[in-house]
Amino acid sequence: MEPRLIRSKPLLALSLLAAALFSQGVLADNEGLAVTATEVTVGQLHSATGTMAISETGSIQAERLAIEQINASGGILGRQIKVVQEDGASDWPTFAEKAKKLLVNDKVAAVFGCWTSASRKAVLPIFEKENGLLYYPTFYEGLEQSKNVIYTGQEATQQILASLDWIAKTKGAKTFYLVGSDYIWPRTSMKIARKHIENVLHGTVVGEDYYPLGNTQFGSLINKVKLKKPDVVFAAVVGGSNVAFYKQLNAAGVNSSKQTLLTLSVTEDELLGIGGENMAGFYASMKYFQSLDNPNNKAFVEAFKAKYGKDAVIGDVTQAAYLGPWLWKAAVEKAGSFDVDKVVAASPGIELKTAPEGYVKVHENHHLWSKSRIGEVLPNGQFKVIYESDLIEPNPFPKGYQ
Amino acid sequence: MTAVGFEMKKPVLAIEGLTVSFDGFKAVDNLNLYIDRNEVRVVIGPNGAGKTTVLDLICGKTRATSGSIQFDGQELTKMREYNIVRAGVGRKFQNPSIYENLTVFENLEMSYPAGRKVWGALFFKRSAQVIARVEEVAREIFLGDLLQQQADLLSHGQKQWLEIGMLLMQDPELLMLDEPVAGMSVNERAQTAELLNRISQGRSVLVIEHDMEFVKSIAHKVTVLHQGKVLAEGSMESVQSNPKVIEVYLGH
Amino acid sequence: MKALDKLLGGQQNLIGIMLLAVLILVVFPLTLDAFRLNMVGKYLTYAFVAVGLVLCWGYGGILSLGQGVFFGVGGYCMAMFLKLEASDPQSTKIQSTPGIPDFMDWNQITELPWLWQPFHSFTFTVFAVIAVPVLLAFIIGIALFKRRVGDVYFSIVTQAIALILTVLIVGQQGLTGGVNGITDLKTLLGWDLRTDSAKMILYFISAGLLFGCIFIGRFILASKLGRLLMAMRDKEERVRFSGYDVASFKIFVFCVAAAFSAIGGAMFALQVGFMSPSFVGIVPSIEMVIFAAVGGRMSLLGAVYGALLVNYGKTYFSESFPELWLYLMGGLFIAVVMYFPNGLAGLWDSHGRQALAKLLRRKPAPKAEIAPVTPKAETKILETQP
Amino acid sequence: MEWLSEFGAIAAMQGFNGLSVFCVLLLMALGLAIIFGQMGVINMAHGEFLTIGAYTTYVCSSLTAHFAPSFQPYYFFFAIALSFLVAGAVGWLVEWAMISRLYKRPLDTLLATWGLSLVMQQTFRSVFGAREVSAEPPAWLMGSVNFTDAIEIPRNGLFMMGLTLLLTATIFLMLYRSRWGLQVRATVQNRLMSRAVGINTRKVDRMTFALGCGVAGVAGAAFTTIGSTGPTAGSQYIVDTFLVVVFGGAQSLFGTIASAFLIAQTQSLSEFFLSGSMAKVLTLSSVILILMLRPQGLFSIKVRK
Repeated sequence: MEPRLIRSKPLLALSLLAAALFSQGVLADNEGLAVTATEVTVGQLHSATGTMAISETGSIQAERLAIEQINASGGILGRQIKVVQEDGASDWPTFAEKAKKLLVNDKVAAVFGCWTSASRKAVLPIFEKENGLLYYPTFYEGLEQSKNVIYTGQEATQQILASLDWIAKTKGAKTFYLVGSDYIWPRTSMKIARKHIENVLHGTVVGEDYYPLGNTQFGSLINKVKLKKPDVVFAAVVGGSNVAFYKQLNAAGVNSSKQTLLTLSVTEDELLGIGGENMAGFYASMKYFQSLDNPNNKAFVEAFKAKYGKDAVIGDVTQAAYLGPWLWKAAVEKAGSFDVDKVVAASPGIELKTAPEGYVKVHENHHLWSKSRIGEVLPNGQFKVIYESDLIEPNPFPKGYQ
Repeated sequence: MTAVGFEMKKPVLAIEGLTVSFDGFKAVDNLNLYIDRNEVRVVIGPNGAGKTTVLDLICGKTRATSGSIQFDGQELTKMREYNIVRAGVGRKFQNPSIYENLTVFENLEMSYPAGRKVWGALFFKRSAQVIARVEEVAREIFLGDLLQQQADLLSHGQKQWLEIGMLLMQDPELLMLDEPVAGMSVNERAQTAELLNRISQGRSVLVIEHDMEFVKSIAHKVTVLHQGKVLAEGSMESVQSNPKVIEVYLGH
Repeated sequence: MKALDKLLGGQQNLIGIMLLAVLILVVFPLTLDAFRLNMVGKYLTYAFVAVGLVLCWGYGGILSLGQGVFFGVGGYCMAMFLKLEASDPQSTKIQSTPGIPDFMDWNQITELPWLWQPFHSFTFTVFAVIAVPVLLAFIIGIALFKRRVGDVYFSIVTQAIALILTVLIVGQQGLTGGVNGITDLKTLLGWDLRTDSAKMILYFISAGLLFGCIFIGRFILASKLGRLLMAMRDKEERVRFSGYDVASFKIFVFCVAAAFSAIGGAMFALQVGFMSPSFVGIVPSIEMVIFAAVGGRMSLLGAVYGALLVNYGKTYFSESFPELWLYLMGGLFIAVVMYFPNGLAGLWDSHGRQALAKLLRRKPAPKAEIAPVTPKAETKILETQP
Repeated sequence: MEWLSEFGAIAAMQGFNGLSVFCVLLLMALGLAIIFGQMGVINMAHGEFLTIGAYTTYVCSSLTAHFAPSFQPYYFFFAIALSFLVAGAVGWLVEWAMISRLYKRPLDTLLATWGLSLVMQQTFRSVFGAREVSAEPPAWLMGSVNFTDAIEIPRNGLFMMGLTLLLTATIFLMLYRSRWGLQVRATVQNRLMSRAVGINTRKVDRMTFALGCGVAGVAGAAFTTIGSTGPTAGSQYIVDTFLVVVFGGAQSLFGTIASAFLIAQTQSLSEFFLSGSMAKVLTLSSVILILMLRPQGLFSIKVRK
């Protein structure tokens, strides 16, 4: 690897002085990272402000919790973890700027962060250029694989295929209406879903619609759904639109007694804003639900509530974010070093048997082996888990679905 | 209906059948008006008679509902404002409308009829010719000594003159003045009357004014407007003795 | 002689511009590390927009709330070229269709769309960076100014245009990269943009272009056209009835502002390495107005300081006080607008200059570049509302 | 044949959808029509006043659920009234502290109120958290009314319609039939003259602004039944709201109503045939196009200027 501070051009010699002035007195070890004998610095990069703060708050909290727990149990390689938190402010260039700051100025050993695909795409070249390490928690569209990123959420096929199979089998669904917010994740997800519905399930897609992010009027869409009478509405609406969508569906009398609906984008976090009563009986496909019944999860939920209050809710991404620091710890310990290249090399094959979702394993392609689950929305804002798949191999570049 | 016909040589300005209505209210109603070269015409009338609206219509600020305005053989009702100005119509507003942040010199220079298009203005040069012309006009409007004065420091009367001067820079064939002596001292009025008589040489002047003494001192002919129509027209004396005019002015 | 003096805005402003040049060309490169310098470089790209806004808003009275549109279009033109260069068949061989940008491949596009074809040429790209936004501004200008859409209406319509363009870019993701934008730009004509030396050179190019724009702005303001702009802002009717086609001057200055913004956008894409619809929308567009307002809407140099300061503040406060920075930003905007309508430049003129003069034991400076924004100047907006 | 009747039912429901979008737009725009239309103040924080109403409703809902569950079916009326008062009070304060000093600089008000909207958003975030919250609407508002087997009309849509009608009528009466309305209109036309004839223009301004904000608060309360409540929820409405008012012709209340209706129907109809994104682009573009043809809006009063 190139050392991080390249000073080859004579023009830059002058800047050395400045760099010395600005360096933060960090005693960098020979790996070029902010690691001292007692401390290792990591970065946390989420939106604490702006429109995405709604979604990213849970991730911030979960990562903090995991880091505290690791520190309480003795840290990593004898060092306590120190966190530098940066606010991406829901603004992609800010993400890029802060990512660079974390890697270049703070010399963090790993970054836990990003939520939207857009923010990840904005920071990705920086992580690759500066050879950083990012743990990315959100379920996303796939079509990406980077040496410098570990994806702790599900890629699209993991989330979609099993759930479609399940709904086709248990509900005998043949016709589908696809609806999403207008950006890459819903569009890619729907593309995969359509291929699967048409080629594997031999069903038909009777409608496909995308609405701008932040759209709040779904009356026309609801009427279209009523007209087409699909067996299943397959939804990936996000953000504030999500709330409007389900409230208006319910108000228009489209509820679970009349219509089967399967969503990819509603976790416990979103339900808080939507209100469980507005979508009771609908289904969501996730790898994790707060109500999951296993000892790991019970301990996790308890610890989370102890720290953030008894009303705190935990969604899929929150749990995936919680995995990040633990996966990193396991890889660092396996590698015996904080060096990014060594940690990356050690990552594939890392297992986490203590994961709240049960069990995960890092794949060669930096995604996780995980199970897919279907939860039914309960009026109290929780999910009842009614189906659980086998462990699914991550496949970010699915053949036949592109 | 008062239709007044003239069989003189072709008038500079010929308004025929001019009508404009605002939401059904006819501010100017089937108006006919003809102005000759070298003539100073004063339009009088009670408030709301439509005097200012007539000026607005001529200079294109307001669009006519019907009728025609012929100026030197050009139909003004369809032309854009700046083309009307370039055709030779200059108009002074009721309240002095000058650029207060600029000096007298710059105010006059702004109206110099060159550099009127974007690129022209960008590369406009203050040539000796421009300076000479500005100084000439400044002397004419009694501001020859105040060229470097910031315009907002001028007295009200001087501002009125400055605006007239800005029009003179364009050397218009038809000069329209809306209440040019409002707010002026007696002395200034006399000077303005003299100014108007001087500059009406070689052009036509259309004035709206309330001050009858001033009107007497400049008008060649007077038109009385009432409710958007011509009530009377002729010499000051004939108009003043017209019973219809007296009734309108003195009221019921 | 006089013309040159005027161009530089007199001795006082010559000093001002020298100071700024020293700050940007000497002080920053010497004291900041590569990362911080790159950030300043990014702020400078916003300064282009702010300088344009001084011309069209401060002097012309045209408040455009859609400058992000031009910044974005300029940036997208540049990003398209860079993306094509980054998407050569070799480095995209894992795609189903190698040789096209990755996001197109994800959207099942198998052939480069015609809109992208000309962006293989660098010459065309440089031309398009300026020409496309200017053409857009020209069309918007013709449509709105010729029809005399009023000041406030103009602001709101430009805002709606910003919204439309954002929705379009996000919706046409096969063509534009959608909400993610065009990312992962690597090289310019084979020159790796991601190295520190490249960033340093780009920084100086940005600074040079920015000073170019300031000089163009100075030239415009010093010409008769500059005086006409102010005259139009304060007495539009008088100008119109002095034989000027008011709309054409507004269109001109709007186009100039658009061109400046577009250069900023292109430099942004080069320095930051991506372009996304988040620069096109309403929020960034208003923020750009704020840069100009904080710096001083009547001062070309002030706009640069405004852009630097507000962005630095944003970075600093969001790093140090993530909870508080929106309060601080909001408070700053309110304070500037309410109490310092001439921004930093106004403060400098009313206080700083004298203090400096005293310090140097010289007579206070004569006349400022800044003509004060008289509240009177804007009352007419209220009055001419129907 | 069956297909035909179904088509009729959908057409009816789609027509109703257009009407409910109309109500939403009109509710959003009414407050602004007063503030921008009558006073010429460009309030970019208008969306945040909506949000105040939404959060007030949320607080009412939580308190009801906590302390007086039996009151649940009726709390909504109380919440609407309280939203009006809270948003109005904040508006009153804002006018006093800020707007009143900027009447002569309308474009500056735009910038200052945008700063205000940032401050308000962060306040919401600090007080209520970054997450979205949900006010539980009373049960009688949920579900739909079945007119025939095929035609289902959402109840909250009907409620919204009633509220819009009531609010519009009240504002209309206040503006055009009351002494206060006369004072407002007089102040708008000639501030100096109004002052001279003994109108306390400061008070009129303050009351007008507060009223506009209060109406926004009511709209915000109503929107909790159809949309999200979060710190930035209000900002999603701002452009649409301004376009409605501008498109209608700023000073005409009737214009605002007509433009809300036209925009809503265009949006609703095009959404049915196009994708949501393209429908939005189409609607906004046609509004701008028509604004070019009629720069003063649909219903401007032609006067000598």
